[in-house]
Amino acid sequence: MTEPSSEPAAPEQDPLAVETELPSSLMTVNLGPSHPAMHGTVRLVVTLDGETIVEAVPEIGFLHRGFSKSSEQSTWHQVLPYTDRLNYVSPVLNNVGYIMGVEKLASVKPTERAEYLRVLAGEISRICDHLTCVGAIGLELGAFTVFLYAIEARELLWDRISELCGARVTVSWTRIGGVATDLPPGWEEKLRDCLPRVLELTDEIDALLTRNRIFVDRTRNIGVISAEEAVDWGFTGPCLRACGVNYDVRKAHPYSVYDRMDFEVPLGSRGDTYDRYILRLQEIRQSHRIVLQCLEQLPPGPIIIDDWRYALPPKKDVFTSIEGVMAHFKLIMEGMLIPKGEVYVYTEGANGELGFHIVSNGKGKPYAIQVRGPGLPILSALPRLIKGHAIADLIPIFDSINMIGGEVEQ
Amino acid sequence: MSAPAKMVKVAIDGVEVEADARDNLIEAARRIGTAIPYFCYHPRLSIAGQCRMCLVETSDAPGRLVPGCQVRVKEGLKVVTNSPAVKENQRGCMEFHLINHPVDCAICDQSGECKLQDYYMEYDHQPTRIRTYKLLKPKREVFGPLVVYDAERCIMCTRCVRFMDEVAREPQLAVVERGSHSLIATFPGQPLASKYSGNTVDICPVGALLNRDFRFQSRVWFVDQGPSICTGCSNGCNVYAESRGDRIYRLLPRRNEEVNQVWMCDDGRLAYHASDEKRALWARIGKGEASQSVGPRIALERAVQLLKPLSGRGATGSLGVSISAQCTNEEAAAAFLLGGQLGVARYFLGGNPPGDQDDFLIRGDKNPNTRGVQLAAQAFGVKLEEAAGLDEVKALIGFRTEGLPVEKLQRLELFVALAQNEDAATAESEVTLPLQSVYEQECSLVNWYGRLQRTWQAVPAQRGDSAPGWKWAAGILEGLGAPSGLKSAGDAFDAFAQRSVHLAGLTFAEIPDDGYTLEGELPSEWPARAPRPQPGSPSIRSPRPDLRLEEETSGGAR
Amino acid sequence: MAQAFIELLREKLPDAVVSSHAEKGGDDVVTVKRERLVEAMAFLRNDPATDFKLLRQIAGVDLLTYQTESTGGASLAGREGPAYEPRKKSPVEPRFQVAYNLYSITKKKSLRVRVELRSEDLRVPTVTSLWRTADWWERYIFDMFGVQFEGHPNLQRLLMYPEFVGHPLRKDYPVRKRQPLVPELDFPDLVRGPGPGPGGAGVPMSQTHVGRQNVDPTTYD
Amino acid sequence: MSRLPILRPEGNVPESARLGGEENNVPVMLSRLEDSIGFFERNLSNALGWARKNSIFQYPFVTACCGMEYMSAMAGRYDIARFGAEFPRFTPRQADLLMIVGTINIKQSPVLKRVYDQMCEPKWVMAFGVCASSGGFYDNYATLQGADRVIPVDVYVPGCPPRPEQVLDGLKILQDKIQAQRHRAATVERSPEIAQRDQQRKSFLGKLLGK
Repeated sequence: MTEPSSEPAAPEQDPLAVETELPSSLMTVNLGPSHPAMHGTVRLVVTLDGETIVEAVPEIGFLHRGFSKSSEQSTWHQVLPYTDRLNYVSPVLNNVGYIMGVEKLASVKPTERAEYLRVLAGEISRICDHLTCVGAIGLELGAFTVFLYAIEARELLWDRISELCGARVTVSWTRIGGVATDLPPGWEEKLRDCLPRVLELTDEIDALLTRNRIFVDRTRNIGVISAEEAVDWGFTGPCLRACGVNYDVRKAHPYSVYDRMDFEVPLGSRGDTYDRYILRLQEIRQSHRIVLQCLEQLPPGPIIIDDWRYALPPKKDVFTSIEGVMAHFKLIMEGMLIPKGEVYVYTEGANGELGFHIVSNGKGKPYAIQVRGPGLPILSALPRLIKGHAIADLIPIFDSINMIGGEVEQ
Repeated sequence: MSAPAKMVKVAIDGVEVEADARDNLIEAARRIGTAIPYFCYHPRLSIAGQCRMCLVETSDAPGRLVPGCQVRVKEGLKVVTNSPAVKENQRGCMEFHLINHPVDCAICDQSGECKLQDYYMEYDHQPTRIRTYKLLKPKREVFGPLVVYDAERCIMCTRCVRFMDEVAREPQLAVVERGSHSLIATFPGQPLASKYSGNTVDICPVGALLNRDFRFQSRVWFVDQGPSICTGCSNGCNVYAESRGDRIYRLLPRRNEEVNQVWMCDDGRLAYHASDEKRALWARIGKGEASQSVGPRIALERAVQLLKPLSGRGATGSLGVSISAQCTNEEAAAAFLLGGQLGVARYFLGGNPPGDQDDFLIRGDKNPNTRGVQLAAQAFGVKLEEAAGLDEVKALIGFRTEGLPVEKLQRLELFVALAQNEDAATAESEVTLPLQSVYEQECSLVNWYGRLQRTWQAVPAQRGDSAPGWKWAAGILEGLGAPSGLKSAGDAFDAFAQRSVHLAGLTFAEIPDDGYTLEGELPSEWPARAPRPQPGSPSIRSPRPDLRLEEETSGGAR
Repeated sequence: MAQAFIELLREKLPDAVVSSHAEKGGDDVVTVKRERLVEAMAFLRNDPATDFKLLRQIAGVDLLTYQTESTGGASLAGREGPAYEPRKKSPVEPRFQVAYNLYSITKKKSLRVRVELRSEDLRVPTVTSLWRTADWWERYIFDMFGVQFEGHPNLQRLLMYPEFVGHPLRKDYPVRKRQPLVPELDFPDLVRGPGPGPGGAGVPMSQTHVGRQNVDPTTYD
Repeated sequence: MSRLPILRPEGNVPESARLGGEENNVPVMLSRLEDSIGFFERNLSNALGWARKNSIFQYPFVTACCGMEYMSAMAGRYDIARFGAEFPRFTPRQADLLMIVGTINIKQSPVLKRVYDQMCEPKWVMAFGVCASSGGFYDNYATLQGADRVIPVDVYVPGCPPRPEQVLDGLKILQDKIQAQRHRAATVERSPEIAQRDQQRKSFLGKLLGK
């Protein structure tokens, strides 16, 4: 990963600080759940010694909307919209993660084209997610331009996503054994047209922030966590790799067609806010590479398996034959009868390892389903990350771990 | 059933099963949870072997498939239910069954509980290979008052024909025509008028026979099933009430070998209408034009205010309590408690007028709990009178208003009604407190031969101000300054059971799900075909078991 | 697969392992005794041969209705019932399972450690001393299932509010049983169904789009 | 189909909502005097409405997925600033419009209520997305079935999440609503003193106009 040339020194004692010990008492400040300086809906009870954070107690649950309980009331496919809204910045990745679990239970292998399409859309989503995170860091450190650039790049990709999946954000696009829709005509060219623009915008963000003195000072050596500690806290994804631990599910356990993709896993060294930021920029570029490779390798063929126990029959059969209407009817009203079993399936979400713990009792609805949102362990370490820093540093740290309420609070 | 079962060992898919020698292969496989699919087989009907869906391989006939419904188990038999040949037969059977099946799922009431759908998904799940037109047959043939027939959907399993022959013993259905043109029909001029015709709809595995009462009312997956007891007559058939919101959509028989097996009568199927229509919904005071809904609290206060001055006068016979035989045990117990507090000396038994009776499930007494109310009266030591005695009282509390003579009510100075339905009697009441139906509350009932059965809250939704009768009575008692301590149906039942010799030592929670028969109540005469509790069965409970135990231990040698 | 690690665990703590099996799709599951959980987990985490340094998730499963639940299909077949035995099934015991999904970054292996709990005794020793991340996951399981983690430094609800009564992910908690914190306006609504009034809580899914119960029919024209 | 009665405890209804319906109740025939009074008042009201609708300060109460589309609506391409909703104020005391962006669950509802109560009149509320409007498909133990069970809502924007165009449309609808409502210096339920003062002014104006 690139190192900025202006290497800031480690924080040292200010020699001019003559009187560091002022008689003072600790102050407790309540940040959130709706606070001007916070995004998301976390409540932080911060104990301050002057400007320095002595202790912070996060309280979450302000976006808990019963993902597990609602999913248990829904058929296997009806769970998909709920997964969209876990990490709502990169819904396709959630869709893929969940549906892989169901396919694992049902021993179904999706078609090859569907696998490529999943990787393709998933990586686009990852780019969107990282762009949003980077934009938000910029925004909340005062760089509104960065935010506008990031959102513009995201808009370009969301246009492609909505052409492909039918929705900008909540796509519910995967299906058991495949995906819902194929590439629309001319989509590839459109994507090839807009990708350079996205990269260009990413480069501009890079140019605006990476060597920006203010930005570097605000992020370098802020919120440092060591590799061992990060693992202990359950970090995964960019936050873990920023500490130098090489764990990326796409490389460690290549699922889908990631084993055919040529990409690198960027690694940080310090585990601070700056590394987490720069790692995301790097990952945008790597994801861009994967997207291009997917486009090149995309094989022809069906986008969904032809097994009426799991995949909906074509509409023509539904309208004209009793077999089709029965299959359609049972799949919609009762759901796919997924064999009994219990799986933990894990994929690389945008913020880290996205896990689904799914239990099936052989019926049309999941018996139990719980999600490992990558953000939850990371957020639980927030007190550890911000301890000892100034309260103003809370914001970049909080942004850099990219807490997404949907996946953390389910 | 009475003779001890002879057990044999068979191997089904390599798993050893100990099965009753009278079992066929389907039942033997069911013991270990292996499903052999079938359409035409029914455990309570004769074997037809029509559908060919249950063909399996056995060691007795290598290389051939034998029908699992027809072949009995025998010692050492090896059965294979998942070989390629069996699977291929099942797939082929499904394909044949679906050749002429119309594309009806979207408008068919059966869809959602249709065996064709279930089995298609499990055993076939292939596209159609038929490229020709489907055979057209009569649709919407009205067979009788409750049943409508669609010949296109029929797979000719003949369950309905066999049921009418063997169980209902009114052979009103037959198979006519041949081959793919065959269909079920009634005889000319003879509709399917049996009182048990609704059961053919239940046992029909597909959507060919449909209940006209339920037809197009609701999709089956939108209704919630709750266990309950039919209130149509004193037989107390076990039912499932299927409801959505506060409305019941249909009643279906629930299995109870000693009451109704798995059947019920058509009148019972329609019995829920009484709890759906013309309900007394809101607690109100005043009668006629002056009546107004005031909510439960004020209505209760009013009732207390009216009854308090009378509490001393009960003994003189001017205040009476009327208890309908539609009341649950708990309501009856609460009524007697209330009467006792008010010093009431005269109690009247009301209820629906008697009706038809047969030798199977239909009883002439059209009230679900006559025996229960009588037992409660016995327990509380009071005498129940006929409604004729109403002339002599000046004030009356009515626990359910069925069968109360209106002209006598009009004479009364005060009438307080606890009523489920609006009728002529509630029009005369000064205070009307709405009651929940049996389907909406936890309660217990005693049927005509003394079987104590409990219900659950099968329809959970709250309807108006309605509440169980014991709750209203407890409210009045509290207002009178004599708190009864009735907090739940269980409390009310216990108040009854403690006083009754038949129920002594029993609590509400201990009533088994399929009920007890109180032995002392068993009548000597019995209808010819009606299911009967087996002597010595654990579901028979004798009065005062502790006493009986003593007798047996001391005089066991005799 | 991670069978080798289970064997290691068996060798090291032979009396801690209750059973082990491989799920479909390659998940290895080992069920350990509750009393020996911390010991077994410490071995799995700290021994260089196993090295499960990452605790991914703690999941809970409530098996209350695992066998008896019906989704509506084949209900007809159920009604007929087998000829010889009553249909009612006894509740499942042990009712609760707590599953620890572990991962070894160095060995690239996953393992699920499971503890089974009977409904009358929902206590599990905490593993917060081994993994810091267990803190919130255990709070989550406590919140959702009511499992008591003994020795947890701060066992409070994670997602629900302290006023909440019950544990929502238990199968016997009604899906729509809401416990409002602010008095809600309960107005008749054709689309959304009833508010939190009587009968509004715990109404089945089928009712949500009907919405006419508890509403005086005369309020509509 | 006739209107559904939406029952609200009177104390909970903002001035804007109470006033909104009055427009329809103005009698068609006006006497000259009343007409003249209405003229000033109406023009003043229109001017105030114009000013208010074009300078909506929003408070984005962002909780969930809809926040992503809120970002889009705010950023360069859709640019909600074009319609006068220039910049989000992250404190309720400076905001006119409370945008409830995302699911409100029961734990959050006291917070939402307090934020609403902290806003100064005149204030408007937009339910952004289905969850805020009706709870959406989160019909379970955790979720409030629409923000309007706790606070009154002026505009509902459907969509899960709504596209930015829909948000802009919702904003335009709100602007129309603001424009159409009657703005006054005092509340409708006037205190007796104010009512008396108004009466005096009326008679004074009557004298002035020679009557």
